[in-house]
Amino acid sequence: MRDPILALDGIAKSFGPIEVLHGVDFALRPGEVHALIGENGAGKSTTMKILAGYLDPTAGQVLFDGKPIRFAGSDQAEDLGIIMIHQEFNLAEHLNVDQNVFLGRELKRGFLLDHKAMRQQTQELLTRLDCRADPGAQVSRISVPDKQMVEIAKALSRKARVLIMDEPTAVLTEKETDVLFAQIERLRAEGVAILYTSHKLGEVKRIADRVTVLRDGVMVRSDLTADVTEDDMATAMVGRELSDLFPPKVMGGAEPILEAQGITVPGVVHDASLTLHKGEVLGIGGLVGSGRTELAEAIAGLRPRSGTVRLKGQDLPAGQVARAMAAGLAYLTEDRKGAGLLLEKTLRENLTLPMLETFGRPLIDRKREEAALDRAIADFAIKAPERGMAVGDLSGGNQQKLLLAKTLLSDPDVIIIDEPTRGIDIGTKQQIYTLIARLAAEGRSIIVISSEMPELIGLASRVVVMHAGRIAGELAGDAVTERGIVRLAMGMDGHQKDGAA
Amino acid sequence: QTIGVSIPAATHGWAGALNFHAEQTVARLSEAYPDMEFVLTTTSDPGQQVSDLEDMVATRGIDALVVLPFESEPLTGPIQRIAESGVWVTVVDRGLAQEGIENLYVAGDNDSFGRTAGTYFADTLDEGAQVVVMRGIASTVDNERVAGFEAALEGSGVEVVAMDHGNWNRDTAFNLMQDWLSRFPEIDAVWAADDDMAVGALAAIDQAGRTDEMFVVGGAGMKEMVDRIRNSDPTVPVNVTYPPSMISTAIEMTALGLTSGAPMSGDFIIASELITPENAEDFYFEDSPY
Amino acid sequence: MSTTTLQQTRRPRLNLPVIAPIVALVVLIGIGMALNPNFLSYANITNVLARSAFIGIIAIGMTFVITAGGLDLSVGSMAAFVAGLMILVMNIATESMGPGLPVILIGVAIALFAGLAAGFINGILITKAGIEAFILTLGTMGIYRSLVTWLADGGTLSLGYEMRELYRPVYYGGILGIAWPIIVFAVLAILGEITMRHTAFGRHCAAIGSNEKVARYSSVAVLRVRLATYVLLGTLVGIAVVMYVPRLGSASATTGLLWELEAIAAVIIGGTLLKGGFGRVWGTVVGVLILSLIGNLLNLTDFVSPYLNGAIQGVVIILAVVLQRNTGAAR
Amino acid sequence: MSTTTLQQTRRPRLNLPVIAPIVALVVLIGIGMALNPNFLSYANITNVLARSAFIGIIAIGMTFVITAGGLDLSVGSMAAFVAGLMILVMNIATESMGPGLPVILIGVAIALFAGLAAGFINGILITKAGIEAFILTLGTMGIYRSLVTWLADGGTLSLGYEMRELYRPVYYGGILGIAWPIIVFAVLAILGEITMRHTAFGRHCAAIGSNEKVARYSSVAVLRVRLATYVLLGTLVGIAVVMYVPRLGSASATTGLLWELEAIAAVIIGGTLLKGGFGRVWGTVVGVLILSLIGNLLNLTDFVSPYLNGAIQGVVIILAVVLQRNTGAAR
Ligand SMILES: Nc1ncnc2c1ncn2[C@@H]1O[C@H](COP(=O)(O)OP(=O)(O)OP(=O)(O)O)[C@@H](O)[C@H]1O
Ligand SMILES: Nc1ncnc2c1ncn2[C@@H]1O[C@H](COP(=O)(O)OP(=O)(O)OP(=O)(O)O)[C@@H](O)[C@H]1O
Ligand SMILES: [Mg+2]
Ligand SMILES: [Mg+2]
Repeated sequence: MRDPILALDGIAKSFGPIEVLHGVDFALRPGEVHALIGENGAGKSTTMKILAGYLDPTAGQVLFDGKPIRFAGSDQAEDLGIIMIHQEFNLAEHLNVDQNVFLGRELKRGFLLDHKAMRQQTQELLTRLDCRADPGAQVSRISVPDKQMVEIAKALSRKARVLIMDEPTAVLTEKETDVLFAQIERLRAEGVAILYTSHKLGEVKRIADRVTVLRDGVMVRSDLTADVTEDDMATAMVGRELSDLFPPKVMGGAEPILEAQGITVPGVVHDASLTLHKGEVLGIGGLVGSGRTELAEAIAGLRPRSGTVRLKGQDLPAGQVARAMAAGLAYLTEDRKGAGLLLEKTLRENLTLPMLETFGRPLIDRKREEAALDRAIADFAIKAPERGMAVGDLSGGNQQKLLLAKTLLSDPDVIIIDEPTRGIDIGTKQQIYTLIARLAAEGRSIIVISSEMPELIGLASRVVVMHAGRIAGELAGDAVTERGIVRLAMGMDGHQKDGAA
Repeated sequence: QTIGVSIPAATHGWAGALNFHAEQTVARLSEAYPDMEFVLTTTSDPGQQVSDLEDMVATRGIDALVVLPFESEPLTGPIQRIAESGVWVTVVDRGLAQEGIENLYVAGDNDSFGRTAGTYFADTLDEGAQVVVMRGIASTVDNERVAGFEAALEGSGVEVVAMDHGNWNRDTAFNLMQDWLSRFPEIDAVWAADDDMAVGALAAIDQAGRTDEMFVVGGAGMKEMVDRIRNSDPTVPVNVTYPPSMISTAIEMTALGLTSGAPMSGDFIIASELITPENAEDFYFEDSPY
Repeated sequence: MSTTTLQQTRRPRLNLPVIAPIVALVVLIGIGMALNPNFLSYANITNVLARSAFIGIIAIGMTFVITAGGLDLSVGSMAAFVAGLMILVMNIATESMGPGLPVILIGVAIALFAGLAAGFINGILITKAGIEAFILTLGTMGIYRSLVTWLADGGTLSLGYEMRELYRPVYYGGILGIAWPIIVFAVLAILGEITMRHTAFGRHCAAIGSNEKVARYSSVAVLRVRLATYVLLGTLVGIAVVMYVPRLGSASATTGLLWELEAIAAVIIGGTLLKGGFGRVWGTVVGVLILSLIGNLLNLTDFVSPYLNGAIQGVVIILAVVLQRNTGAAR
Repeated sequence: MSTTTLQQTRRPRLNLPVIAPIVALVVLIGIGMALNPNFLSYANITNVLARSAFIGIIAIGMTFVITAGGLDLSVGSMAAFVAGLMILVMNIATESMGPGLPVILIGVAIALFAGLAAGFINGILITKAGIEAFILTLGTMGIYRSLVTWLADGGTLSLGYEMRELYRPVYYGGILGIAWPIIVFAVLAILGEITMRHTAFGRHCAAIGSNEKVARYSSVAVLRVRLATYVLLGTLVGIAVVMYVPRLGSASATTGLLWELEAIAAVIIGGTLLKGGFGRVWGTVVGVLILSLIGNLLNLTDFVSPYLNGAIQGVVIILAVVLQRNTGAAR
């Protein structure tokens, strides 16, 4: 075994009075893929940021090539070849894709920027990642998974000796994950040390050489991946045995509650229709960019659209979110940071934002808000070191839980959840699945949009698959299989609507 | 034939009156001389005034220019060039930095404006009397007036205890006066170098209930002030003229010079007069907005 | 689960940013006391507070506009225009119905309505036509300033003598020795603070200023709330004018000059973020008082040269903010 | 795969925002031609372009500051102060060494250095002391304005007669019939556009304005770049002064009044985002020309009342922006 290139020795880290890492020892070796797993808020991102020079440890040492080092900042770490992909998007929205990829390390010809070279190299990187985003497109206009691929491209464009990736696959589908893993394999062969986190334990098992489990800021165990099973990992993370991930499916009634007819969003969704029944969990599958999010947002009144949406027999006007919400329709966005949460605001302010009117008029009843937050924290196992902290300082998974709590606060009859468990640890995932099943059992109707195939299969009794902005087909009951979904998503089964077009 | 008129924008009462008179005169003369065109521009800084003059020459082809320079120094060069191109130039109020550029000069006398007020203070007040002075917007005009005022006080034993800029603005003057009233237990007189400021000062004195203690002398002969003098208000005993209507005189004489060819050149200096209860009637103009 | 960690910090530690602008204020008051014994006199304090009221009332509205990510440069000229209009209408009304309380009521109604309408125009053009607030209000600033100059024919619009006497007490009078402008300012400040902190409207302003998209996705009526901030500001300008006109009974082209800058400065000194997302009305009040006090202090003392007043003012404004930063970052 | 939907929006349609401000400009020029045949005369065009140069040069720097998420309200008074200082020093130099080219060179050096230093002071206080740019530059605006008033003793600082004659050609002269200010403005505009679009500095400004944290994480020297924008702006103010002083040969308390607003307005009319993240220098140039033309057009004709000039100006500014929005949103 080669000597570690980057290591932590007795690292502790506190934010204000709260210590989140308590004496972490850890080592990364060249040519090894090391997975760091743990519950939401366990301290994975914090550990990684210390490794990459973004944060200073409160105590302990960072060792680079065996020698203690104190990074003056992330630039110094980057100069040494330590590159990190952040869990949260780290792109300047106003700039183009290629401008972001080369930000801070622009290619120049003499004094001036070499636009052509940068665009070309960006294109090459994206092609290598099988990403179709246009290098000249403004980042604010590309989709969430594309942004993630751009981030990966940005990291790959740097000459890395150590590559640290914080949940790179959370927003990717399996196909893109495969592309990413191929790149990881290549880097491993080149002798790059790779650190990687994911809540998808299957992936960890597949790609990692070594897996380290972090729980509540302490390393609980570190093994060769070959020696442990997924179940072992889950148990070590959560600290208890996990039963079946998915609860038994709930069968919906036959009474339609939400009917969308001929929804068209120019350029992205074409003539899509679907029906949701009372008490049903309906899945929407499809590849990245197939228009699932746009369809959901159009239904929820967040985008201009043509076509009709009927909720409980009542027409919902286009472009009026408040009306849709008042009628009992709630939408959980996939873009947590851009559209979901106010990152500088506290948990309480975020939680009650959509429903403020119900917390007292004209004055807001602070006590009721606090009570609602208490409930949300309990129901969704939100782990916040400080109650009054800014949401942006929560761990990624806990932000997702808060967003879920916020969306469900209005007690909606119909819930559209776009990527429900993005970045959520396996223990909480199970809780959320149980919650979804419970909501359905209570007679609520749920649409789940997910890029995680097992999630669709495990939760939904019926799955609608989109391809290139159209509904490619529908699967129900036993026909809901991975193969079936993939075939439709790839546009291989020319179904009714696709064939007609 | 075209006459260009360039004056400062109505940023305080006196300039407002100037605008009023200029506009009235232009309207009147446009009727009297049907073939004569007028271009009236107002400016808020010297740079813009130069731009306006450039535009008049380049696009309106003016034959005569009536100009009240915002500041003397910066306008001297540009006006000189216009004069050299053969355009008749009438300068109003603020003389240019160089002699002999203009054909006609119509002006008030800032030194006399301050001196007249100062002389009144020196004559009326006892030795050791305490006076506060409100200056206008920092400018050459203001400097000349204050210099005249101070020169007149020289040797009289009247003491100027505070002096600050009221910017020819009622509100600023009001605040300033309020604070001076808090600061000085005794004030015998106020010189507000402009009637707008006098209005503010009087309101503050009135509020403090110290009307009997002091008098206020403003300047430029605002209607309300003249009215109070007319009625022998002890708080407003006198005023000093600085007629904004001088712009009318200037425009009229220029127009006359252009049409009749009569020799209209020369200097017309309108010295400041002291308005007293005795002569106040002569300075009260019912229709004037000022 | 992790409830143990939650409880321990429920109450924030002694909140430094909360006291910071107050510290700046206290320092200024201390300087004032040292400079002049009359500084703390009843008359001086009343003067300073009463004259702060106009800018103060406007700045309260500006706090909401800025918190919601907007800006309004037109308030100064808007105030001048509303004042001019109010005086004009009151003079006309006096002619036809004689001086009396009804004329004042008409005037007040006109001022409030004109302010509201002006705010509405700004707001609707910003929200519906989507014009950048800075540019739009720069434009309306020029327009209102022009209109009042035109209304006044370049001069001054003055309230008739009898009406002025009748209306005077609204600025100079008061109850229990407290002048009306101070009372109105205080009441509006308290209402403003409550609105900002304890109502859905205030919360929505902060949400919009923080991230408009998140607000929209959370079914906040973004355009409506934003429009409301401008209407509120316009109405407050109207109220400020109602308190202003009785002071000197006149309005001219110079009325309200640079009030917009002073109001915005007060808001920011008070700790509201210029980029929006966080605002506090009480901070704005402190900011207004700081600005007023600087002027007062300068008038109460002799400096080297009156030309340098502006420089001292500038330095103190900067120091006030620095002090705030160092006592504890603004928020 | 799903390439069909993708391709159709890959190439943006004919880039409307690019031509939008130009459309506004063309409309204004059309109006000018209709109003007065002399509008397109060589003299008038030279006049308009040359006088745009001061604000224009400053606005180029302001584009960088705003793009990087900053603001500078002090440029107008800074220009006045630098001009005053320059004249003062030149007068002193003339006394000791007689009029001549060396005096001009000294003056130019002083202006550039003073501008650079003033920009540096603004920049360092904003970046290092972390004072909100709006407040800091509001403070320095007051300070510089005071200082120039004080230097001029309330009046005007004027260049000695001989020096003025010697220095005049820098504004009024030119080569090939093109006036120097126009040449300097054009060269700086082109350099500015290149810097913004084709250098790492310009790119970094946009990145900082878009998301400071991202820029920092991408190892952009955020503080250094931001400081550099203010220094650049200050230096450009110095250059503007070098072109300005020969025009009037003097500086006073009113020099450069409201230039800051005009410069900021030009930048925003040009399509730069006030909140930062995107800027374009050529747009700023168009914005400056639009503003200059409005003033020129008003002088070309007689309007109802000079009092209403400001109103017309306001309306046109708003219309220019609306036109831009409607021809294709200024992104
Ligand atoms: N800047 C900060 N200020 C205060 N607390 C913070 C800050 N950053 C992180 N924390 C806290 O530190 C703890 C660890 O967070 P971290 O982001 O490392 O978790 P994680 O293991 O990456 O979780 P996830 O799987 O949800 O991403 C969390 O409780 C988080 O709220
Ligand atoms: N504002 C926008 N402007 C232009 N194109 C957009 C915009 N928003 C989304 N798109 C494009 O529309 C297509 C559909 O995106 P959408 O987000 O609906 O995909 P999806 O099926 O939900 O997949 P995922 O959620 O995994 O990204 C994508 O190609 C995306 O790049
Ligand atoms: Mg994390
Ligand atoms: Mg999606």
